[in-house]
Amino acid sequence: METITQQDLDVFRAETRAWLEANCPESIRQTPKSMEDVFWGGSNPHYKSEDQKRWFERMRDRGWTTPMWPKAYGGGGLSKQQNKVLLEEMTRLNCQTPLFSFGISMLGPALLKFGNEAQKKEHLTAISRGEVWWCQGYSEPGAGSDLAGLQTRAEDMGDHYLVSGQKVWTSYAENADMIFCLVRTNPDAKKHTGISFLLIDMQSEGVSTRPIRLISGKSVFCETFFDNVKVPKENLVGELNAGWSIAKYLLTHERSMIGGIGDVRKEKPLFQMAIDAVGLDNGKLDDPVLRADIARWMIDQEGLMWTIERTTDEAKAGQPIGAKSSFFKYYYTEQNKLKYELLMALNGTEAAIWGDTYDEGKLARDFCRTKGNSIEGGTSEIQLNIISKHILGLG
Amino acid sequence: METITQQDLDVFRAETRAWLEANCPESIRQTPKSMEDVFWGGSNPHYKSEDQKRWFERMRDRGWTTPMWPKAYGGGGLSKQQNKVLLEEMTRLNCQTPLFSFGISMLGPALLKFGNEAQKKEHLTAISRGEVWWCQGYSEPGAGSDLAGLQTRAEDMGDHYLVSGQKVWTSYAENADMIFCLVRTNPDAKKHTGISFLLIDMQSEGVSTRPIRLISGKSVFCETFFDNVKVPKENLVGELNAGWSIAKYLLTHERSMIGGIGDVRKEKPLFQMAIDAVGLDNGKLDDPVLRADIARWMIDQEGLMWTIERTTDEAKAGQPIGAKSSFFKYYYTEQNKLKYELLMALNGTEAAIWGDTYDEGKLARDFCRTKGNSIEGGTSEIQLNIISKHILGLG
Amino acid sequence: MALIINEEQQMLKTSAAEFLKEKAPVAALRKLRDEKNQQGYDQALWQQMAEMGWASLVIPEQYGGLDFGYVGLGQLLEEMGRTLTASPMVSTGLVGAHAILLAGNAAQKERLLPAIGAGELIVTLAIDERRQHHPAKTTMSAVKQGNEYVLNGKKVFVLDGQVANQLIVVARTAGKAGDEAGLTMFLVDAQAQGIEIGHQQMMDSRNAATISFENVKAAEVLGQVDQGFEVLTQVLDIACIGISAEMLGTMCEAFERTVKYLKERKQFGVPIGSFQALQHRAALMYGEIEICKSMVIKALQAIDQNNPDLSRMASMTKAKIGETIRLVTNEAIQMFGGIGMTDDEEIGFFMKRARVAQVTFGDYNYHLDRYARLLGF
Amino acid sequence: MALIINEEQQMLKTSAAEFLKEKAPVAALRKLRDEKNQQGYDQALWQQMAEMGWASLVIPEQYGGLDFGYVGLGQLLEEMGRTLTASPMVSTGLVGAHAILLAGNAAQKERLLPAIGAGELIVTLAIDERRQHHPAKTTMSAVKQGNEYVLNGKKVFVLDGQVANQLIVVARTAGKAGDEAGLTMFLVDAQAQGIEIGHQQMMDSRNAATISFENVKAAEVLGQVDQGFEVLTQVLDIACIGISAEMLGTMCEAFERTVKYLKERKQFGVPIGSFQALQHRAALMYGEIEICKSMVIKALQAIDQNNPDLSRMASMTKAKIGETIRLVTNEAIQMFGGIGMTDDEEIGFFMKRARVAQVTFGDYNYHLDRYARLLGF
Repeated sequence: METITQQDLDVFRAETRAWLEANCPESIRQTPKSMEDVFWGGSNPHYKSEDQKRWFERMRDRGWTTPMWPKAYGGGGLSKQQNKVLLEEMTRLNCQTPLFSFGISMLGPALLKFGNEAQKKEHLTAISRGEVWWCQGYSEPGAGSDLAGLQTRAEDMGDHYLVSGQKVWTSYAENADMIFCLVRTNPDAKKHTGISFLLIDMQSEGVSTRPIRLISGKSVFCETFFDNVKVPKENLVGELNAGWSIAKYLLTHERSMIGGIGDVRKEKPLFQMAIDAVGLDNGKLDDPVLRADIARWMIDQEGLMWTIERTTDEAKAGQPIGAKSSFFKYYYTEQNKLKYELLMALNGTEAAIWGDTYDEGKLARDFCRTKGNSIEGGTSEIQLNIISKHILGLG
Repeated sequence: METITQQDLDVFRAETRAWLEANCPESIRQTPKSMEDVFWGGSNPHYKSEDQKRWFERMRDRGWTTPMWPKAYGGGGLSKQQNKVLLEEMTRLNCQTPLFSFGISMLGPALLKFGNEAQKKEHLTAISRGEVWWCQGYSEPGAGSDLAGLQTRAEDMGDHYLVSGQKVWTSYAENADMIFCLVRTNPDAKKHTGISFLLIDMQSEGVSTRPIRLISGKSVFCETFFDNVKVPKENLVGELNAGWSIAKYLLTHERSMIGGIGDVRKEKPLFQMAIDAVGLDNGKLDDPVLRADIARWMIDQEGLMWTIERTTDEAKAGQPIGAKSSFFKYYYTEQNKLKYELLMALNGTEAAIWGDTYDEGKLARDFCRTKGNSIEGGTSEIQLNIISKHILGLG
Repeated sequence: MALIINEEQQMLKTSAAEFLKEKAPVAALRKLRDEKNQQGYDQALWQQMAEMGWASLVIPEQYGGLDFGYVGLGQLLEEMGRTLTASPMVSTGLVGAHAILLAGNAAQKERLLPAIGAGELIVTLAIDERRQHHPAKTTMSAVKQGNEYVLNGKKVFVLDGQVANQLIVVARTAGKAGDEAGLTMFLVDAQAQGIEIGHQQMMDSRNAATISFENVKAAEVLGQVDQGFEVLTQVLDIACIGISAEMLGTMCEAFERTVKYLKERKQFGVPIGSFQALQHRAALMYGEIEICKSMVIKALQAIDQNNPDLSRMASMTKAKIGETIRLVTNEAIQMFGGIGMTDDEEIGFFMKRARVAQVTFGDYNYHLDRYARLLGF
Repeated sequence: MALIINEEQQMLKTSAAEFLKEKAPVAALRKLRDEKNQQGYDQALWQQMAEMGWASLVIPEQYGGLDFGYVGLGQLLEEMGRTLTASPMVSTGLVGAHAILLAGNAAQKERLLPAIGAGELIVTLAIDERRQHHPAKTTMSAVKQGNEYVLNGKKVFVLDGQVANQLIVVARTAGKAGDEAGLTMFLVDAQAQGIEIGHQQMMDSRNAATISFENVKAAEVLGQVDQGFEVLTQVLDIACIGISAEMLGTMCEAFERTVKYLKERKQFGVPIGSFQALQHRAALMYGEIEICKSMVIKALQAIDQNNPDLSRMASMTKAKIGETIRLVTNEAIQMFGGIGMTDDEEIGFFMKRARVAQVTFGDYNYHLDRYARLLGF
């Protein structure tokens, strides 16, 4: 890779800034309210607005839906430094991400590392261009934390694989065109060594989905069933029976995303919400127990943010992060659950209202939803196991 | 056993009451301040007062140092009901226990169940008469929670056993005449099956002791060392290699004692101590966080006492107690530790004073001592294991 | 008094458990919810319960009741807690009936108690005015006009308020918010002019109402004018203990289902209940539940015995039960894992019921504070 | 500013660690204790530390100091926390020096700071008057008489008070207990007429004194009369952060020793660190300690940067560190088991030091309250 001078970067920044200012529609310059408001792509694309469509197409045409991917695969071919500049300039204008997809965040990195040339050409390009909506098929009802205990089988039928089994927690499977899956290709091998990474067309005969209703209400999660589904052999990514290493690569990727991102929405600090709900008495929150609980939470939360900052600085200085992402995943999700416990307490009987729609009972439903934070993406117990084993060396 | 009529019992009560009133000296009618103030017996008896001596001798002569033991072994031969009457009448006058010893509370029950006639005759009688001070040799430095992992060996030398090894936490070993020990008699058997229960004279050649200083300061605990100590064969209790069942019997006995007794000293309720230390502000404790902590503690404490009461009532009604004593041991000791955490917080910098003597730094030292509550007599972890396995059936 | 239930109470408990398991399991609550039943409970079932005497269990015989005592009622509530049975048992059988029993005059008792016992009348207490329960802070005004009072204000979280026939409204006839004196209870017809009832489905799939009062004429005082606080306190103490019994049943059932799941669910080739970290957490819950059981029976006995310490016992029980049910239902979801997050699995219903029960008649912090206040610190 | 230490700071940290490990390990503290050393620390060692510049690390160069910054000082304190080194570093190097630096006039600084830096002068703050730290509640009276003030009252928990040369006494020249205004700092010779010093050995084997003042004449004001509170707050904020750094070292060392023990100690044929319940508890501690590390470096940087939010950061840091060191040292004893209860094993020293440090300059509840107060809730 050629080195880029600071001067080049400055030029790039100026050009990018000018282009964004000219091409990013006004209505796109704000944080989306929810994941429903972002553009997901797919064969049956759904735009929230003309501006959203326009913005997506303009960015797509520059390869900036996937700025760092090679141009040959529809990417922008930017260097790390250029990408940083692009992100900074987008943040400056508060531009929305033009295309959000698991293809970009999860399958793409896997294909770039493990895919063959044909797969890269076909799938990465389609992902960059937002033409295919991908979903993920890892979890299974019987497996849970023991991901490698999966039972969905893919049998080698000579010219194709025959897949049967069930996946669960396949987000947006109802909308998806394709699914990337872990399947068992050697039932006799030890459990980690008989797994392969397979791409499956959701339109194939024998694939069906069922939405999952959560304790918080409707969700994006589905169950996905495979009943003797034929899958072309070229849809195998990486070596046969070597899918576990791809899965591990992606899981680490996912965990650091979950742990690191923090809450994107800007909201009032918790103590301010508490004052609004409970009021002050002589300058102090009119519930001394909640006051202490909230102070405790805020101290821990700020401490967590500083720890993310410190770890980032340490990483920059060359200290390995190691399994610390497990700690962030653990602490962030436990804090989020606790925050909702406190919000429930602050809002008393009002917080117990459920109503008919999600918005009517938003707090209660959000609260219920947070209970899944310490389960999805690796349970809290799994994170503690990892910390204990890989950081503390206990085992 | 012959049945006793209510009328008989009433007569017994009247006689007992009269006798106690006539024979229990005034100075003995109060709760002893500490374990230092009670009479422990032994070959070199130490009486706190003439009254204490008189009281002990009178009770001993009636066999009432061990009221329920057979008269043939120096006991009082009382039935369960009569013993209850005696205890009630002693409580009525607040009479002190005339003789306190591990011989009575621990070795005695073991000998009554597992000892042969000669052993009963010799040792029970001496215990009843307060002539021998017994200590207990179970724990070893290498064993800890894994009691059965003990290494002290007793080798069969034909006419005697030769004992070598080390015991730890042998309370009052410095004062003791005899020790009852668990020793390994078959090093090749599985660990629970090669253990025997042996009685050893502390005056034997090769026995030495070293007092243990705790983090709280001086203690009654010792280490006891055995260096090729000859022990007569008749000092084996029960079958060779069957000592573990005796140990288990005694451990259950001990655990229910520790869990059940509660704090014998009458002291102010915690909230009153808190008021004394911190003061009230507008009728509420002048530290709202401590106020909540103390309320929480008191609620749990009263709940614990009620649970002991309920369990006793259930036992009377024929419901088995099972492993519940593990719960009491766990909860009681954790509560006691927490109480001292709260007392430390209440007393701030004053609580950090250590001084030169135990009394000067009593709170700080008592606090340190409570940390051992969840370790001695089976750690909290062991109790949770037992609850989980034997009550919940997890394993 | 021994802390165990007697044979009669055990019989009631056993038969109630069987009846509820068959007629009102969690599936029945799910059905009510999915059908968007606005009544919030099964009227025919409530009728059956009334016929079995459940609604009149502690009502004296002279008013057609069974006079069975509170320890007995507690067993019933505990079993209803196990099955999450929705019914007016709390709103009417526990609270409404008690307010009338303790504060009503002979005529009121004769008129209302038999009808409640027969399952024909729903009488509920309208007390809370904001998110936090705090009776002394009541502001709803009742102004005397001739022989009547005129009520103005708003009540929230009125249990079964959407179907109640009679409301027991706590209003201020004197004093200011925060004063214990000056509160009066009124018996008001739910259909009265000026009353507007807003129905709300709660998290636990039961129902409550927001009720606004605009110049509502109330002629019937329950108890003494300005002196309502003391009897209200008794009613609420009994209510707290009763709902604690229900919550005990809910937490026991949730815990037992969790332990069962720990034994069945396999991960890494072994039951997850063989993992020591989960074992210890389960053992800790076991202990807390044991404490709760003792508190509930002790508190129920205290009602039967007219224990002067009832308020303190009610508050400590409600506080402890509230924290423990929070722990147990949270841990239940976590230990069930992904399955526990789905609506298909019933365990989530227990957490949701727990959350509503926790804030009913005062939450943890309220009762912790009240407990300390009653002891004078 | 990146949340990492630079090379210079790392060098200081490393060399300090080596020095302390050799010269002042836990065994040295045990020796001081067993010899009933009334000074409370090793004078020769303190002299050596001073020669290395430790006592003057943050003192400006014009007063003979190194002006090395607070992040650097924090590294030193952290290492001293690891070895539990007893020295006047906190009483004099951290608090005494700062009070003079921030409040003193040029003459006072020139007179005192070089002497402190040289290890020749012990200057300690006499502030607490009762069990709980609360500067605004100071009642000790200072009444003006001519050019002097007359001090009457009692101070407790004066660190190294038994050997101090100079006392910085906080007294009330106006207002009443609870007022922030009206406090003044005085520089008083420890030998002055009317002063009685009672030596006390503390739980951590360090020393503090109870000092009573009876008509003690004080001529030298440090800072402004009646206006002492503001600068005192700065001094105490720095003190809290400094002692937090020391506590961080103590908790890290205690934790590392515990993890080591978990790996070595065998029960039931396996290392106890293979038991999942202990693993999870260790993992939780690891996380809390990570949070503490971030807070300490952030707070140290905040001093160097004159961050206006310093008070809030000081309080949150002292609060969090206090709770975490409690957790870590309690768990350490429990995980060491019986061995941990013996005085022969060093781990107990860490718990004892933790307890004293926790209450120094305000305990958890004080700082939690102050944190909320500073945010306005």
